[in-house]
Amino acid sequence: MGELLWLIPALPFAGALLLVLFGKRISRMLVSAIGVGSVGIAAAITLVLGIEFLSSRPDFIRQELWQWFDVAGFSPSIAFHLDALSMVFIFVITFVGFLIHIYSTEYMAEDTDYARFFACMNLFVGSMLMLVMADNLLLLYLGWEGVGLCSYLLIGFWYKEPANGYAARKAFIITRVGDTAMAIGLFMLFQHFGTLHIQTISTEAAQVWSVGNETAMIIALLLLGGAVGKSGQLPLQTWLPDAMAGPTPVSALIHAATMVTAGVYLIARMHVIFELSPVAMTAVAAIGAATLLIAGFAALTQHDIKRVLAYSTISQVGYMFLALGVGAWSAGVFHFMIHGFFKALLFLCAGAIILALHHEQDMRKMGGLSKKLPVVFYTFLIGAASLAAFPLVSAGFYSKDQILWLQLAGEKGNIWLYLAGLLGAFITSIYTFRMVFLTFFGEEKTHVGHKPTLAILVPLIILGVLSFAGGFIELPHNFGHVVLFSDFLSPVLPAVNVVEGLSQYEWMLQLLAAVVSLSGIFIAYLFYYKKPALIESLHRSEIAMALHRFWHSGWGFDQLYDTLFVRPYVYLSKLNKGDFIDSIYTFIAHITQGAHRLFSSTQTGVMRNYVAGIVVGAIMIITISLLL
Amino acid sequence: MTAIPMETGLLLAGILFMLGLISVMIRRNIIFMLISVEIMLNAAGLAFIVAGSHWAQPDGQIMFIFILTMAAAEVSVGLALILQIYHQLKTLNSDAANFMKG
Amino acid sequence: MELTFYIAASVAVLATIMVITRYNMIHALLYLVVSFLAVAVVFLTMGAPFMAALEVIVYAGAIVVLIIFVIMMLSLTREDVEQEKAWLQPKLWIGPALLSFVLLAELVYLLAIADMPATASAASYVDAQAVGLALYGPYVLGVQLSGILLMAGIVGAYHLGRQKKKVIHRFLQQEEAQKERSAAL
Amino acid sequence: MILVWLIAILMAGGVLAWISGKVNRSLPRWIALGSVLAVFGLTLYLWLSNPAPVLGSAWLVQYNMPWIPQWGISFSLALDGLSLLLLLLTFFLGLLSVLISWREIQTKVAFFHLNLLWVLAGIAGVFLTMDLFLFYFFWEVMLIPMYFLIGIWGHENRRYAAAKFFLFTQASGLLMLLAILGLYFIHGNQTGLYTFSYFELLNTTLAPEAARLLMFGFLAAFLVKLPIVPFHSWLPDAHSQAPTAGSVILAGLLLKTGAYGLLRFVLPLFPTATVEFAPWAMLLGVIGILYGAMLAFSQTDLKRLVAYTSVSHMGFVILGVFAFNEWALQGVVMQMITHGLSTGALFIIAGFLYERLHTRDIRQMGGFWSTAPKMGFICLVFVMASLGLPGLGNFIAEFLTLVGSWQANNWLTVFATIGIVLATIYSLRIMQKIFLEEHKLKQALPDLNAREMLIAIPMVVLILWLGFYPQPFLDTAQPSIREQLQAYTGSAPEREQVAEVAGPETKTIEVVLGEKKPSPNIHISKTLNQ
Repeated sequence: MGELLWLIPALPFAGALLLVLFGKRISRMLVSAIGVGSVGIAAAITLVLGIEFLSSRPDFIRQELWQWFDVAGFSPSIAFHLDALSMVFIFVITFVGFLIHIYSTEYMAEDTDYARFFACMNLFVGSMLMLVMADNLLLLYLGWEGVGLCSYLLIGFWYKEPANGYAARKAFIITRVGDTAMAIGLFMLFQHFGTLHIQTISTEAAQVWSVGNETAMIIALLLLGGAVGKSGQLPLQTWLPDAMAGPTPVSALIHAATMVTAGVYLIARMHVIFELSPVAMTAVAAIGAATLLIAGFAALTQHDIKRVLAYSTISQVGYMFLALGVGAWSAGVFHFMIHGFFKALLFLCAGAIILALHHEQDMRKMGGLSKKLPVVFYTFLIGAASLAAFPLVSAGFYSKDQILWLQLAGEKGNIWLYLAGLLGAFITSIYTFRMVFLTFFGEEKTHVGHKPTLAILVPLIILGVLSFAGGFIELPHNFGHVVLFSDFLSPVLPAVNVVEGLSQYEWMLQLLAAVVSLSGIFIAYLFYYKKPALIESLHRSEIAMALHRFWHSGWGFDQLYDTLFVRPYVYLSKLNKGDFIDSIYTFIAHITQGAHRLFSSTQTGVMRNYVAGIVVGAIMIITISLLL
Repeated sequence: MTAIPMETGLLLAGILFMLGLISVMIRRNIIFMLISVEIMLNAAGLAFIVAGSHWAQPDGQIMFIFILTMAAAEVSVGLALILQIYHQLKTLNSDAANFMKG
Repeated sequence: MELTFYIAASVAVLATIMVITRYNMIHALLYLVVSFLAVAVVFLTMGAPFMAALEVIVYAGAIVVLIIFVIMMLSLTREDVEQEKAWLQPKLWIGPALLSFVLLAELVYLLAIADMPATASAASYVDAQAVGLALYGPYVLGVQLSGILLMAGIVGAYHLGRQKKKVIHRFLQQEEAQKERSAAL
Repeated sequence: MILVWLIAILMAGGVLAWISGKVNRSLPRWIALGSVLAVFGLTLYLWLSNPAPVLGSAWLVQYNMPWIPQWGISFSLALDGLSLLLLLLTFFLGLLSVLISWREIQTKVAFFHLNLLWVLAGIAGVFLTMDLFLFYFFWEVMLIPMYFLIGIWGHENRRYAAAKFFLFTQASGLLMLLAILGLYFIHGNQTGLYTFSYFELLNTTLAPEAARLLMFGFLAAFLVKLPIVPFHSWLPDAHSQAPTAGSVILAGLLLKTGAYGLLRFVLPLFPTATVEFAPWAMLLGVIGILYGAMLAFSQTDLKRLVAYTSVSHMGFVILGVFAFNEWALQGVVMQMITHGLSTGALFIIAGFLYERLHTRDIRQMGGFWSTAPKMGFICLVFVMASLGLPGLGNFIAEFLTLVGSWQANNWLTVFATIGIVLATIYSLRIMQKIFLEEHKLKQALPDLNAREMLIAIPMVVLILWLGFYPQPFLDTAQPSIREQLQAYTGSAPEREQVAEVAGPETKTIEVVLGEKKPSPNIHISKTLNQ
């Protein structure tokens, strides 16, 4: 068992390589076969491995391919480490990835750069798998940067539009800022442990450092910096909405299901370090809470359906951070998985709609699509219900409920975090159903062109089922008490310590969450379906419009960073284009030239002057010698 | 044979030299400049003769012979140069030959 | 003898003044001959008869004749005399004269302050024999060098004096070609 | 003897190529190709055959012959792992330089190849020689042909660039000559043995003041060559004006001679003075990283842009050299190799573009991906390499350097790491301006042809190899790096009072290093949390 492990990332890489080398020369069929097939086989292997893993339940499987390098004891390997945590991630990556690949064969069918698209997608899947399977942090960093690269390439996939290129660079650079922090964290880890091997660090850290250690805190915060960048959390969240410039399957795969949750993976993976530092834990939770609120409000005001989903992703990842921040590791990972399903589903549905409406993304120009695109409508509804945590029948309800519950019940949680989460849930259901009502109800505003066929519909249906049923593997203990998921993760991630004596109030909180969710849906119904006049009246209010503009621009973060960093940097570097240090040397050269001109002007070419010069010189010398 | 004071002889050499020098400085005609240089050379030779006669040694006269040789060589080369300059520039104006001015 | 010296000296000075003030080159050269002859007389009074002879032969003879030949080759006209007059403006004299007089004054001062011994002997006559012995004795190297110098002078004069076609340095060739091209256009 | 052959073949090949230009126009190219291939083969053979170390040290091959014995000058060559790697790089890039000039150079072909081969010979000599006089000699040998390469076959402003290059390097080289002579006489006075031999001079004991002055003499030459801000200003001009082969050699090799000099001479000769100077040197390195990156961002001339990225990348070199530990030095060696490849490749791409468009102005480019995807892909690889993407060689280099420098100085390392973000900014700008956006030109840009692919593919393969399995290179360099570090093993850890960020407890972890290869020279006992 485990010999096949290396194939999981290797297959997508091989697919990418093949497509890069031969993509231009082979038929589209073959391109799809390679692109989809490589991920499909990887998914199949994952399934096989998963079944074996579940049946034998080892702590982990390690496979070393070769030693990367070895310098004075710094010897990371190209080695894979499979445990329950990476299993969950691999599962989501390969399966959701596979479905999205299938979907892409139809979505991208008209595109001229078909092969390039699949090459990048395969490369992404490979890198992402590398990230979650890495047994040391350096290899993780490789995957980490690799997905960044793919994200860059895919956001800027339609490269002819400068705005897309801008969004792509923005994404890369902003995540790179976080990566820098993470890299420094790695330097510190290496300095203290002499290795970057994750298991070694995890075991040694707990022995070396006690809780509250300052070094551990700094390392944890630096790693958090990396996670924040990659996961689009405050304060590095601004790249994610712009990243929607890429094709929709990309948004579904990279910017919803997998890459943006890399931060979650990192924190969960390094949970030992985080647990050593309450400050860092609080920071994680606080960032999560702040982000989920800010992104939620921003999502309320977006018109572009993909931007709504992007902000929603930021917000949902915020929930995951919230969970991680209170030590509810498995709850965070659970929400990651469920979110992967329903958010991919929502994006894919959005993609189907966009494709049907001739690349129209503005929700104000949509409407009444429930009749025209029934399958899309129902699957979208499932996804939306899950996102809005519709009580009992949606997977999102269970995952989010668990997080909210642990905010109060977990010993690191507190009431403010809970309230933030609750408010976030309320906003979530408003903007989710605002989307539903605007898109699918009301009158039809744009003609429906392309009707989705099987390649689009099948992934939608599968994801719909998963978004609906995925929640039932982990049910609260007051009904069902299914703990398959957290059990599965328990060898890797410690369970959260629950404060005693609160569990009898759990149903009240669940009820509260249900009410909040339903009332959000009701408000959306009221404002966007039943009485649009209410919106009109809001539009007339100055304050509401100002708030709308503020939220619409994502709380002004873009402008802030623009004035704080981008403009000064660009200004300074443009100012210094000619390199002022060079002018120092030019100045020296000018002095020399000036002296040259001065002295050479004495060479008049008139012989009499030279004679006169000789005479004057003779007089001077004689006079001086006489005077001396 | 009454000796002439050396100062007088040297003064004469000095005056002749000065006259040649003035001429070199004011003339533009390159042949005149050559003539002036000859005057100066002659004056220098005179100074040697005066000094040699003062000490009753042959060395002064030998120096004069060397100066003479040098003057002869100088005049021949100088005149050849003048001819060249005249052919190239069609003038004897020394100021016209100022291609190497800075 | 003293009187001879003073007369010859004044003739030399006057003739030289005439040389440097002439506009006509031939006139100047004639005065120059006079000046050289006067200096030859001075040499005689100084007890150097052989040098006097050389002065007459080489300076007054060979050199001046050479210059005259060149002047003849250049076939100078009245215009050149006019040109010389135009070049030789009176105000030009001031600076050089001033400089030269300063130099002369310094010479006089030096001569005045130097305490020179009286003439070594009355018989300050040095004959050609003594000169010849010294020349081919201690100064033989100088004679050789003079020979080389004369040789160089001859070769140089021959080389320079030849009428050649215009030769342009290779650095200037391109420039020249460009000039021609632009002229052609 | 094989070492002499390396230099002799190149020099003779150069002369032969020059002469053969009279016979046939393309003969010089073939002769140059043949001689570079020959030396590359020889070096490769040396690497693969792995000769046994001589003298029981890091040295693999040695050659010694008296040259001017009266003054203690000998023709002394020696090869260790560091030189071997750099020679490999030299001849590999030399090979590419011959190939890229195949079309580009059409005037004075024979003389071009003479200069090209002599530059390579000079560089090889610099990497091999163990006699300081000879070192200076080769230092000049590589300078003068380079001057011609820039001055004759360069672009529009070539005279200026060539003169600037020459003046900077020559002036700083003369300072080094002074320092060499100073060392020579001090050593002679002390021991009575007047010699330029590197091995003898290593044993010179120097007064601190003298050591400092001599070190600055050496540093002058190497820092200008490297180059380090504020001595970098010759580089953008020289790089942007040189022909492609010249840029490749400049960026790929000539800069490396500076780094090599630091490693080979400055570190072992002046151990105490360098330790004193280290924080300043590292500061200069960091300034270079940030300043170079910032300037690179604003350039519109593609070659100039790449030149400034070199300034930025070379900052890592000096940062690593003055961190005095094996990680950093290995990182530096890797950086030398990978930077040679990646920047060389970027210059080559700039050359390809220039051949097609006759401009280096990136404002006139754009959208070439649609017509030249192969070129775009290769450019993408090297752009990613220059921003330090893991999986490509530059990442290993930068990461090791930073890991090493972190041990020496935390805050400077933090700023150096920020340099990586800036590298991202300028690197992506290259990609964006040239290959993305709308196609601006009327005519389609022809994609790479077979010859150009032949140049590009090996570089891609190499940079990937270096990224995923750099161990052979690291192993080759290791003994000589330990050799250079010998003087520091005692003093370095005390200096590393790095724990500004550490907590209150004191606990010591003995990190056991390299079980397979015990490393006596590097023992690291880090005191945590002081």
